[in-house]
Amino acid sequence: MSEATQKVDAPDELPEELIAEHGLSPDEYARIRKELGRTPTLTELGIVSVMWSEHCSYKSSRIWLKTLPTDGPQVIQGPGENAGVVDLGDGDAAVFKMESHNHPSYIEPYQGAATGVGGIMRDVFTMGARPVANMNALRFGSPEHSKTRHLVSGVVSGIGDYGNCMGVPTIGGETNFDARYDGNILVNAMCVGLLKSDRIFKSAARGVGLPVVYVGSKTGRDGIHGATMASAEFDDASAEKRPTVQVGDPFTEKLLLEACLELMAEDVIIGIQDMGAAGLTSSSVEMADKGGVGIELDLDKVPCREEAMTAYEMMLSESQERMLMVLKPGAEPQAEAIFKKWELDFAVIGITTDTGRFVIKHQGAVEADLPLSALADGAPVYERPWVPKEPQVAPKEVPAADGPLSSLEALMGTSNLCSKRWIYEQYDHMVMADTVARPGGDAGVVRVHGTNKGVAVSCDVTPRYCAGDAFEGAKQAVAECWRNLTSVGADPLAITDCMNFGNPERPEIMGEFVAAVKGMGEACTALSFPVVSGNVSLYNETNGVAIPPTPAIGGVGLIPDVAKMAHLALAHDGDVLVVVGK
Amino acid sequence: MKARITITLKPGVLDPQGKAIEGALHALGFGGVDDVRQGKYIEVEIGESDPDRAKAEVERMCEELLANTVIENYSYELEAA
Amino acid sequence: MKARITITLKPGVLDPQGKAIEGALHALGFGGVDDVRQGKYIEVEIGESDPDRAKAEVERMCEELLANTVIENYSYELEAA
Amino acid sequence: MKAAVVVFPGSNCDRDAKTVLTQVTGKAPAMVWHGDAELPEADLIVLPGGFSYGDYLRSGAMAAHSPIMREVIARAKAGTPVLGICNGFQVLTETGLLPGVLMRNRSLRFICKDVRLKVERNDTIYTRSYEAGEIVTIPIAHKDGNYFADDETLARVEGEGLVAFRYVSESGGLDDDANPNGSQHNIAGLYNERGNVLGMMPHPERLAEPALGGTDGAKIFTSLLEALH
Ligand SMILES: Nc1ncnc2c1ncn2[C@@H]1O[C@H](COP(=O)(O)OP(=O)(O)O)[C@@H](O)[C@H]1O
Repeated sequence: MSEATQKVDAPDELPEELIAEHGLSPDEYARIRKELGRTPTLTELGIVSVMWSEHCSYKSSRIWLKTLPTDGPQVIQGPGENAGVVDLGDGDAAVFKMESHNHPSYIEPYQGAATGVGGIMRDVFTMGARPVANMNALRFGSPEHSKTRHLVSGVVSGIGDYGNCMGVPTIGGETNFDARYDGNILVNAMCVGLLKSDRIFKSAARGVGLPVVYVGSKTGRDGIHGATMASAEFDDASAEKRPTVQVGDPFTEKLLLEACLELMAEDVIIGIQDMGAAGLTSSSVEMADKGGVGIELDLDKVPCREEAMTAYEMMLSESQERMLMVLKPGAEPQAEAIFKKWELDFAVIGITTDTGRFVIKHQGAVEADLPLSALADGAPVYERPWVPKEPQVAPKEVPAADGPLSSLEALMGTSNLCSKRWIYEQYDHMVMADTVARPGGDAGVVRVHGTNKGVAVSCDVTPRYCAGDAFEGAKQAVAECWRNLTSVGADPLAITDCMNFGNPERPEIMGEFVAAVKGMGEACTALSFPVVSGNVSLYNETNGVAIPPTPAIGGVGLIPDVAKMAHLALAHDGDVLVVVGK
Repeated sequence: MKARITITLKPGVLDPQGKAIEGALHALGFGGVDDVRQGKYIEVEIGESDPDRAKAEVERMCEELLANTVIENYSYELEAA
Repeated sequence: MKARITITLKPGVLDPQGKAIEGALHALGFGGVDDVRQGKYIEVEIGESDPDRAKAEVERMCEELLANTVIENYSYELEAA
Repeated sequence: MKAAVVVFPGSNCDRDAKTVLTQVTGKAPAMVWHGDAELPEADLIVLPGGFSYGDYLRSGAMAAHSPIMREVIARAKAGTPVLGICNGFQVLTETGLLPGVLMRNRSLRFICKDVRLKVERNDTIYTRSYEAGEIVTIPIAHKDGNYFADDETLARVEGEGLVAFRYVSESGGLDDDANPNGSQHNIAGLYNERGNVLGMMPHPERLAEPALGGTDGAKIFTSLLEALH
């Protein structure tokens, strides 16, 4: 233990059920005890449990994600920050990422999807970018399932209401239906932002004695345990976990966006990080860890919406529309003026230290004093056992089609291929007045404001293929995304991904994951189409039924001159149709 | 019978609308105003005159459609036509 | 005091939400349901303990902001804290 | 022509309005923050689209009470042209500068798509670049655009020729199918009696450039430029 440790009033022992409820295995708990040399406090247990959850630590996936190609001359920022950044030339850059909000959207489709969109947009504007395009990749259960209708309409209106209110166009996405998603829908939201490549903001809190500042909405008891919930398999008792639903407030997020961009135009921010899953805990740990400093928070200063919130609750709250920043000393009044103008909360809640420890004080007591090294980089990493799965692509008995026309008709009537106009008409896809290719085509395209350059975006994966062969299916998803971008005339630049799978503790699921990562990696390497950001969502399983492996790919490309963009519509009578490829 | 149903957010659930209304009331000079919460009010004429059956029907409507019981509570009054 | 304010559409004013709810209730098998109207319910804590002044204040809030008196009526109850 | 665009918390088409005004007039408009009590001299005031105050309570209700609106109302009454687009139209009805209200769309859903509009008159400052009765394409993007007024108001609005635009089919018919949101008399836009205030749900600023798919929206701004120099 370092000298800097403070006096903590820790209990003698914590009940086993409590530890299990926090999703920590006995081994993991033993590690914490060893690390601390004592029993953790409840607040510490909460902090560790969220930091070591699958959602935050990527403990099952990390070793495999490392194998993905992430470099290229176009890459300004690869995985590791809030979002990836690619070069668009002339000092312009695109920032993008995709993220899942699967479990919350199943429990409360409207709010779950809305807060998913809010979260991914925060990831993008935390980097200093103005969000300019949203996409969403949705998987629902079979259209006949009793819940599907309710889920579709809730998810779509949640995505729409949040993005529409933010004034960011939703320019495309994809939607599939399959009975294997009956109990686990997937809501993957992607956001693309634009910034100048010399004005990128990162999360590292470099420097000691710097003010740690909280801005945005007040903290309530929303979503406590959301991060652990997102990493736990569902069963019929999960309805009990309902009060953890977070409610989105896109209006406040719009103010937060404008206030952050206004402050970012000044030269006062050292590090900035949005509070997403595991809110104050993960944001402050990440900032301190990346900056190589310690951090001390005084929770008495945290703006709270509810009375008598405990340290545990404040550290684990997932209230939305909040940000944490580390400022240059003395810049507080300037920053405060901007946030007050936008009618947002602003509070200095802590300071960076040289102790390497994460210290939480509340009402005169030290509620947590943990070594930062144990929380972030020291989180467990598992090489979970996996077994390869035989490709299941041998065609079963397929009844003979009675002619191409009727087959075409039948295909067009399927829920996966039918028009998605009902969905994308609920999304404002024209706000910002730069949408040059609207939904309905292969890729959506927005102009870089004030230029002729276009950013093309596409989301793709065909879960059916991945269920047959995860390796080939993931390869195909990358290739399809690449084709969709090129088909509007864009040069594909890079991808983000959202890896949605079942329970990784089952070797055959882990096998699917491994195969998909390998397939993605192979395709990305072959196409010089690196991965610059991404997200993993595991445990998409209900009562032992897993979703088909669903590695959703979100790609971004550059169109040097939108006047030369290619369109889907046939333009003139007498145009010649050509098939290329084999 | 007529049912008058009030649907409110559960305590602790964030109420962005209430918050914004509170801000607007302050700006309009209603300084002492606090704790504004917005809910829904729904009136339904039900073709049921037996109070017990009416109650059961209204509750079923609230549970199945009118209230989002994940985040909302409901209450109601019945009034004979 | 706490004010519980109910805002309803004036009779004769089209109510798209009420109509949609009615349709959905019918679809769910609540066949006897009729005349569904949706309004708003707002709770406000006001820093005023004198009932007359509280009444005046709530009415002013409703007239100025909470209700659009072109299409909406309001009613309220006051409750001592 | 010197324009001013009012920015409310939650406005999100303010930049779009600025872009098109700059393109058409050659001059960037003044962007005025809602909290300011002062409004600069302007030949045209634009209330842009968006979700002022999140559209909470009622769309436009809270913005209608912001300090800057007192000044906007005074200018409108003195004859300054005021153009309210989408949320701006909702704000105008909430202030009473335009009659009626914009209720939830009858589908209860947000709708974003191109619609066909009939330009009812071309003798106003906003429409002189159009032909009278011209059918144009302009997008809508709203959840609360369902125009409602009582019978008496409707009769007056129609009698005085205050309807600016109606939703129509490609052939100009007032079919119900062409009415995207349930508006009475397919009303998409409305003038005040004096003709200096126009509120419209469709977004002319979004279809004012060939690259965006059309230029029908630009004519509102070129009309204003011609009328106001
Ligand atoms: N959830 C969604 N959100 C927005 N747009 C969508 C969504 N789902 C589908 N779309 C749009 O509908 C069109 C058709 O989608 P899809 O059938 O997946 O096409 P494709 O197979 O050609 O990629 C695309 O332009 C796509 O962007």
